[in-house]
Amino acid sequence: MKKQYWTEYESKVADDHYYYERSCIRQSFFTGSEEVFINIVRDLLGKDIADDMNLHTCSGIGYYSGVVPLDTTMTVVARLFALMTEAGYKNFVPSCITSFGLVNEVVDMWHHFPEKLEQIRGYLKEANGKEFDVPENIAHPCDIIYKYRKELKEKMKYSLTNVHTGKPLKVVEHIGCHYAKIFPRQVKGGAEFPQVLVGMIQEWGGEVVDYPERRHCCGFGFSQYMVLANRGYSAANSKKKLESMQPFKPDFILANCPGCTMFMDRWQYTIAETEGITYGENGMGIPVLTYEELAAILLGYNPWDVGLQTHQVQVEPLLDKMGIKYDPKDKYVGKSGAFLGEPEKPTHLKVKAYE
Amino acid sequence: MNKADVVVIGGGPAGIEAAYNLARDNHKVVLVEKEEEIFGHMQTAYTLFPNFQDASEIRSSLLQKTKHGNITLYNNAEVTQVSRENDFWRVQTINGLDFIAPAVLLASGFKTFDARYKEELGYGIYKGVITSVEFEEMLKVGKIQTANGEKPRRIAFLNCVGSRDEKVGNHYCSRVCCINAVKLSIEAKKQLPEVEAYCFYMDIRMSGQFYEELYRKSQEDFDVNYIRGRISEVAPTFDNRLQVKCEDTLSQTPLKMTVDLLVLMIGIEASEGTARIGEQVGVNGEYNFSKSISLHTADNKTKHRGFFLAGTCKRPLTVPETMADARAAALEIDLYLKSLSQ
Amino acid sequence: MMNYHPFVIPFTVGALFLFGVVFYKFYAWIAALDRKQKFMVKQNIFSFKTIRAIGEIFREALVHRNIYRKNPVLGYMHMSLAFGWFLLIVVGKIKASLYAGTFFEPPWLGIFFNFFAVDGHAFSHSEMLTFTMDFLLLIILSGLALAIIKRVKSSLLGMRKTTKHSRFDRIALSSLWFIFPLRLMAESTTASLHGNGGFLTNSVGHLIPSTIAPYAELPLWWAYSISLFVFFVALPYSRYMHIPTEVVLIFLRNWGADTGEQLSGYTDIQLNSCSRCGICIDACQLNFAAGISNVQSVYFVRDARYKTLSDEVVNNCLMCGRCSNECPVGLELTLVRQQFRNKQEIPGKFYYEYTEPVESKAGVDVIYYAGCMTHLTPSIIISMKKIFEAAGVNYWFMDEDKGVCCGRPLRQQGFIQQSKNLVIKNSRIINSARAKLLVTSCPICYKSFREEYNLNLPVMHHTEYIEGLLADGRITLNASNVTVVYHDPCELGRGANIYEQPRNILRNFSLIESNYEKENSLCCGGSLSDAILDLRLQLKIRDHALGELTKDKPDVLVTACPLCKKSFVHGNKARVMDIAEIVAGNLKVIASKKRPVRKEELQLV
Amino acid sequence: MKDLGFSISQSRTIDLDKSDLSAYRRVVEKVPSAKLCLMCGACTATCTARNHTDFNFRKVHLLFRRGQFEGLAEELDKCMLCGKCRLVCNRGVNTRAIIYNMRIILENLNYKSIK
Repeated sequence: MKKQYWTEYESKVADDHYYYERSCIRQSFFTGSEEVFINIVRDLLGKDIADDMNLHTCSGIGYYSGVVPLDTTMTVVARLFALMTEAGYKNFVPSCITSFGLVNEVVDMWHHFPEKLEQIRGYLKEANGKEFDVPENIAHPCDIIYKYRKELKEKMKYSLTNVHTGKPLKVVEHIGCHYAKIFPRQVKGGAEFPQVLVGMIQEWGGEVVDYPERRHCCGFGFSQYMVLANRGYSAANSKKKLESMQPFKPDFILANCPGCTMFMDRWQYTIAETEGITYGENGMGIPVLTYEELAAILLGYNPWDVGLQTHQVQVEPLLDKMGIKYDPKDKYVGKSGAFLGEPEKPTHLKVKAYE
Repeated sequence: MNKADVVVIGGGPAGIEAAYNLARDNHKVVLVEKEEEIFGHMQTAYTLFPNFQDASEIRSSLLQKTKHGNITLYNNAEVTQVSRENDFWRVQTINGLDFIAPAVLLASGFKTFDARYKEELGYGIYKGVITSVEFEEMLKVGKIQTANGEKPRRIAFLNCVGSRDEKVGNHYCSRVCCINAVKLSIEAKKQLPEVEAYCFYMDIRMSGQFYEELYRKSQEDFDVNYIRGRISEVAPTFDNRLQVKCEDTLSQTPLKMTVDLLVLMIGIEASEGTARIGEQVGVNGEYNFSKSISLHTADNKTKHRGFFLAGTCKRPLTVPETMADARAAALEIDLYLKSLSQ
Repeated sequence: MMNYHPFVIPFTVGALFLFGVVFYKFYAWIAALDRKQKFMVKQNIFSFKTIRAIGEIFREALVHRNIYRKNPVLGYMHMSLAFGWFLLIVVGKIKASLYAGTFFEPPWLGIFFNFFAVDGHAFSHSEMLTFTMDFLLLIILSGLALAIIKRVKSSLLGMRKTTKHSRFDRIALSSLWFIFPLRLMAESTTASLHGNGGFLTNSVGHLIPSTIAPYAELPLWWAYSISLFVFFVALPYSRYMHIPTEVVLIFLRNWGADTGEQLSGYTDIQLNSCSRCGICIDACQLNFAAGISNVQSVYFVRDARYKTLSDEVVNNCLMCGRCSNECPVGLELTLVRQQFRNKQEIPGKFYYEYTEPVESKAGVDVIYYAGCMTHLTPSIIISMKKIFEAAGVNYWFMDEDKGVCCGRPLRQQGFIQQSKNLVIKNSRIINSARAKLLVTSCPICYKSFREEYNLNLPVMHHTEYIEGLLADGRITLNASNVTVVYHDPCELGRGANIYEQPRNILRNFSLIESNYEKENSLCCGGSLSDAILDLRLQLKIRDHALGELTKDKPDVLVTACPLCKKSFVHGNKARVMDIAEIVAGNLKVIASKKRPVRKEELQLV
Repeated sequence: MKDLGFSISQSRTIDLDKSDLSAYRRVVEKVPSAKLCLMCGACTATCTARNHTDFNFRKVHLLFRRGQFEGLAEELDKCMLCGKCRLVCNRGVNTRAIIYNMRIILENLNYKSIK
């Protein structure tokens, strides 16, 4: 049997008492994701997870775009830790992959340069009188889901199976670069064979697609996207990935990073609008899901409560394949029960099959 | 007409090594050498790659071997005619010697390529352009200098001069020049630590044992630079140095550079003796190198009974390969002579 | 009707067809002459040149003096057929006119005279004329016999290769072979019946059994007439079109028509004047040294005429000019081939805008332009520098650092527009220096400077220049016992007629002659003009040439072109030197410090 | 197509699956020695046009071989066909003929035909 080197790398996830740091991108664009995650952890797994109203940005995007200086970044991160300390938690769980990468990087720098930690403690104290402890454990929410994937499976109503053919669904998994590529030894499978999403997909009945550009960046690239002149380069990266996976006919893409989910989803619209190219079946694109959304719909949540209607690439064909029931009329109905209006139709990317 | 058991043609490493091994097996050996001195090209060598063994040690070892009681050495005895007489071979020389023996071993070796054919490289035109043989002689006397007697600041070595060149009719690789350039550049740096050494190559072929390590050592310990590109033009500068031009193919950009010495790593060709005797006997193969009957299984035998080959008369070989081949030839001849006496 | 029989119809129809087609073609070609050619015609039509042309037509188109000089047997063959037939027609016409008593007798009367004039001895000089006719027929038949032998086995006539035929050629040739034997048989049969023949026809007539003769006579005359018909109809479409066309060509050439850069009516006339004798195949080194025998000028001309030219035939040519030199019709084959290589211009495209003109140096007497190739033979450059210094010349080395190509290599591949752009660039540099002389070491550049450039100073190849320096005593040479053979580079010799100058220089050495001197010199194989030939074949051409040139084992093979030098030096046969090198090596000025070159020092391993 | 203020960058990867390799095959048919090139760069180093431009025959030849034609026609226009490169080629490659043929193929230059 082949030796599986990735098993040597292991992520350390605390068993309980998580301090959840929400993600800017995830809560803005994939609105149901974080809500269902807290729900799953609290109600289904029975864990203690803090959802703090006072949270703020980690400044990671600014830092990785090269516009926020290191000391500032560290002080902002220190304030997040101070909030955690004040709330009485020791296990930091950042929802965003960039936050995850950043806090790991900051903590690692403090480990190597303790004088820097002291300096930052001074800055924070000076700024708002707060004090903080460095977290004992930093884990990404996907690690938690991975850890309890078997328990969750027992509660699931659906599986990753095409109900029409009985065959497993083909899933492209995409790991955020800042999740595995900065500190590969701290995540399951390292940078080359990250197992976290693979474990979920395989456990829940799907089949992972191994395509040539599997480890390629989604295209976000921070300043590549932020600067308009460079944006073509950003989109070109997503295009490269999509072109590479297209021949494998994946049923959907699963990502753990909110940025990746966002770009692989939204750039499909951009590519279609500027070049007229669409991917997936019938010109409808390849749906992109976050792991929370996936877990939720498999557990039987109403897809519209999970927020799948906010995706650019429409998910109905995927739901049909999985045999998940949904009411099309509810798609654009708000919590209050009022109709919110339908979004504009793209020029090339189709929103309904066979229309 | 003198009788012998074996006539060995050529007093270089192959000839001497084979003669000695035959002599030890109690065969009467006549060793003929066309020059005043024996050793062939070993005569001019300074050190040997890849272990920098002093060539003079090899020379004294070879000299000792020629002193064996069963060997008669004739100097200044260039072979003019090799012919078959019944079951014997007759070998005549320019100085009137005439031998007859049941076996002849051709160990007439190689010559180096005449760099004047590549006029654009300026050999024979600009004094700073020299051959690897001339550079080796400089190393030997410990005087690396330009024509004006100055210490060179920069030396360039150009591989594949007269090898792998269709224009001069040599399609083959001479095999020893790449590693020799590495050796020469290291020796140059040993004698002149300040000098900058550059090797220009088309491919670097480090096939022998310890060659790759030596190549690495030249980069790691001696700062020798390697540029992948063939120098195609040499021109003088105002201060009598040389400007060489090539394309740095890896950066895809033309490159020019001023050097004090350009050392042409000249290739190996069949020597005149090899070509002439091969023609007379009918064992000439491609490029005038002599041809054995089977490269894999009988590389010392020819299509003529009693006519054997050893060393670089067959193809470019390194010194250890040549010596091993000579011992193999001696064994073949020994078996042959024994089969005759039975 | 008197002097008429239906069998004359095929002949008459054929002849009318022939004249119609030929004159139509002539008209079309002359109309398609370019402006310059038309001007030359108008200028010279009423001049002595016309008379000279008539003389040449007699010499070349009828007597074939040029072919005779090159190959007497072949010459006789052509002469007997062309001149013999011509006289047969002329004498036949005289005879018929005398017989009919009028100059306006029917045209077929002369052709089929013996059939109609059964009382053929009843007019003045008839004996002599009949004898002449038989004699001419005999001459033609002997030529025909040679032609048949040539076709069957060309080597018997001293030719290595003979041309392959097209279909029309074969039809015309077969009918041509039949015409005269049939005429002989027809006349002989009539002679056996009526005794109106001469020494030949009567004698042959006696051999024909009298029982057969009456039945054979008419069929033979019919066959004779039909064979004429076939020949006449096939002629305009076969190689025999060269017979009428050559006449037009000779007139135009004498009037000063120029082949020019672009295709014109004159090109058509040249293409149609080729008799496909195949002499060019024998002259071509691609044939006898490299074994390629499908691209020679004769095939090029044939394919061009029938519009079946392939890329290979146009481009696989050394452009050495040996075939033009040998062509008995005097076709400018290399120039015509060049016309076909020329590419269509791309309107509005400017080439080589990038070349920043080199700053020209003012106040010098001589500009030295080595040429691109010469930079790969640095000993030529060093030698020229020595010679300039020895002669105390104030010179500027124009392309020492940043040369621009002369443009000829582009021109030879047909990139005319591109080539002209380079000419403009270089002209600007050269002319602005206001020097007195331009010297170059490369015959290609030399030819280009002479023919394509409009310069304000004379141009010399270094052979001419060195000869001048020696003649003026500005440099002197030591006497030397070194034996040398001189190789004429194509572009310098046949291309620019520089033959004597190098030989004058080499008088200072022991100059020996090869079998390939001057116009007959060989190409070294390194020609830039052939973009198809691969290295192996190129080396075959070189080895053959080198073998010929070094047959007498000279110490040095001297040439005057960097390309030739580069080709030959790798051939490993002899020491190869440029003429500048051997001169620089033997300069007397330097001799005070250094002794002359000795034989031993020249021996290259 | 919508203008979003930027266009998607083209990939700079040589994708041999999508490259047109037939043009080079046509060159090789005419100049079989093209196959012998071992990319030593001697031609580029000696190039006459090199003194005036960044023309790099070896690179152009290699890109053409890989079916990457973008910008090559303009590059080839820098060559003066002087043939110096052919003289220094160790492998006996008819470099000049390669340029000539590439130029004809890329620019679609045709011969004049007789009327």
